[in-house]
Amino acid sequence: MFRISSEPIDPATLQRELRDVRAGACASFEGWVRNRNDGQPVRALDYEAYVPLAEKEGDRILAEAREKFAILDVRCVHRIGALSLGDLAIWVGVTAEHRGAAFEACRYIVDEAKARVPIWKKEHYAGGATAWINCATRGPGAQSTPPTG
Amino acid sequence: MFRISSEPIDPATLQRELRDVRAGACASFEGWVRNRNDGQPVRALDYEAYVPLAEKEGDRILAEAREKFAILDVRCVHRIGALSLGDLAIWVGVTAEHRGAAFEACRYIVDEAKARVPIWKKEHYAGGATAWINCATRGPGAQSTPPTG
Amino acid sequence: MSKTVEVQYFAILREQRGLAKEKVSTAAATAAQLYDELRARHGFTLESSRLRVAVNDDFAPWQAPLRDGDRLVFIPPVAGG
Amino acid sequence: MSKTVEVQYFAILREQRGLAKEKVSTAAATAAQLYDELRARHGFTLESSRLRVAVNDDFAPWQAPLRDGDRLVFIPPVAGG
Repeated sequence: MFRISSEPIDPATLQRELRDVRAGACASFEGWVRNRNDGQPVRALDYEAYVPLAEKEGDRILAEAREKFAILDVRCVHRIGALSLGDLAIWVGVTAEHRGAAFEACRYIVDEAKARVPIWKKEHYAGGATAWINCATRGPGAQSTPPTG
Repeated sequence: MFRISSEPIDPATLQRELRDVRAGACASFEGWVRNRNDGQPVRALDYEAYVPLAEKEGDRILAEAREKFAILDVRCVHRIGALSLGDLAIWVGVTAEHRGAAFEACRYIVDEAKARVPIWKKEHYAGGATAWINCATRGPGAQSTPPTG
Repeated sequence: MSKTVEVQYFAILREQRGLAKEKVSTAAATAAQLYDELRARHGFTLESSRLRVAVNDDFAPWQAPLRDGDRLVFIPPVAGG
Repeated sequence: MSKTVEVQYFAILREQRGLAKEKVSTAAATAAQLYDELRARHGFTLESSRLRVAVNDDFAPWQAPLRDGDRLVFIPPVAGG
């Protein structure tokens, strides 16, 4: 249900898997690579995952969502590798009889995935500098390293 | 931005219109025709709209969402006509730099559209009875009328 | 003080009236009076307290004075989505 | 009490170590001790308080005793989505 993918994500196919005549609502979320972060122009991203644990922890999050909210089904895929501006990094889709549960579960999954799943993001800036997001330390070493490619 | 459509809604095209390299988040909602309501088996739906006022009121809702939440763009289309189980009745998509605003605006638009936009839904039940949703009165007349087709 | 207005019907009102649109000559001074008149004539089940009214394609107060040539829509409880 | 464990590195740790995986012979009794040892040896910038640790592909407490053959991953602050 929760997958890490090194291929582009295909939302249409994922959403087709969620079709269910019991469902009145399908809430979905797409995380896109945007062109700036904290005011700095971004030109590309690398995502990297510890795949076995990422999928295990991701599935735990989906199981929690099923327990907390009256939903029917759910899918989540996170992309890894080199991404360009505008690329789809994460897709979450949730079906439910009613919209409240669909929205709340979708939001819960995105929030928890960002906080808990072992996936890392390296930003490449316009000037050539790079940074692993959330990994800065007091010294400058971790904040800015030469671009890797 | 808010449209009433008598043709099937095409989410892929709508979402393409929302592409924006400034956007980090795209929250979307689909309302589907489900196979029961209040415990009664439903076999089809008719949606009917007072189109000029529906589009005017819909646009007001989208303008409110832009004012209340830090979003970049938004689209909403509501289908009218004869719909079958599983058909897409309403699509809402919202882009924002950050996910909080995208989710909140998307939810706001769906809630307000359901409450304020002059669109009506007639349910056709398995037994042949029909009902205009929310239009029941104390007498039986409005609750159950012969099917119209 | 008779005037002629156009009334458009949707959903349950359209079915109960049996048509989608009609011209009505009325002495009603307000939309509220006109609905009461039409309800008595056609047996509409919904009370005006459950409706809204639109005049010339925008929501209007029930007590707004009717003018000759106005287009009115009585809006049953909505159910989009 | 020396044992051999496998350490896999991701993201900033992989870059600072210059490789993705290595076998390490260590006298460390816990994952916490092992990270301190490797941090001193390789100059990792992140303090252990900002990391989590996984043993054999699941999260584990820092104080869990290390066993010969364990596979360890030190998990920098995550940033998915």
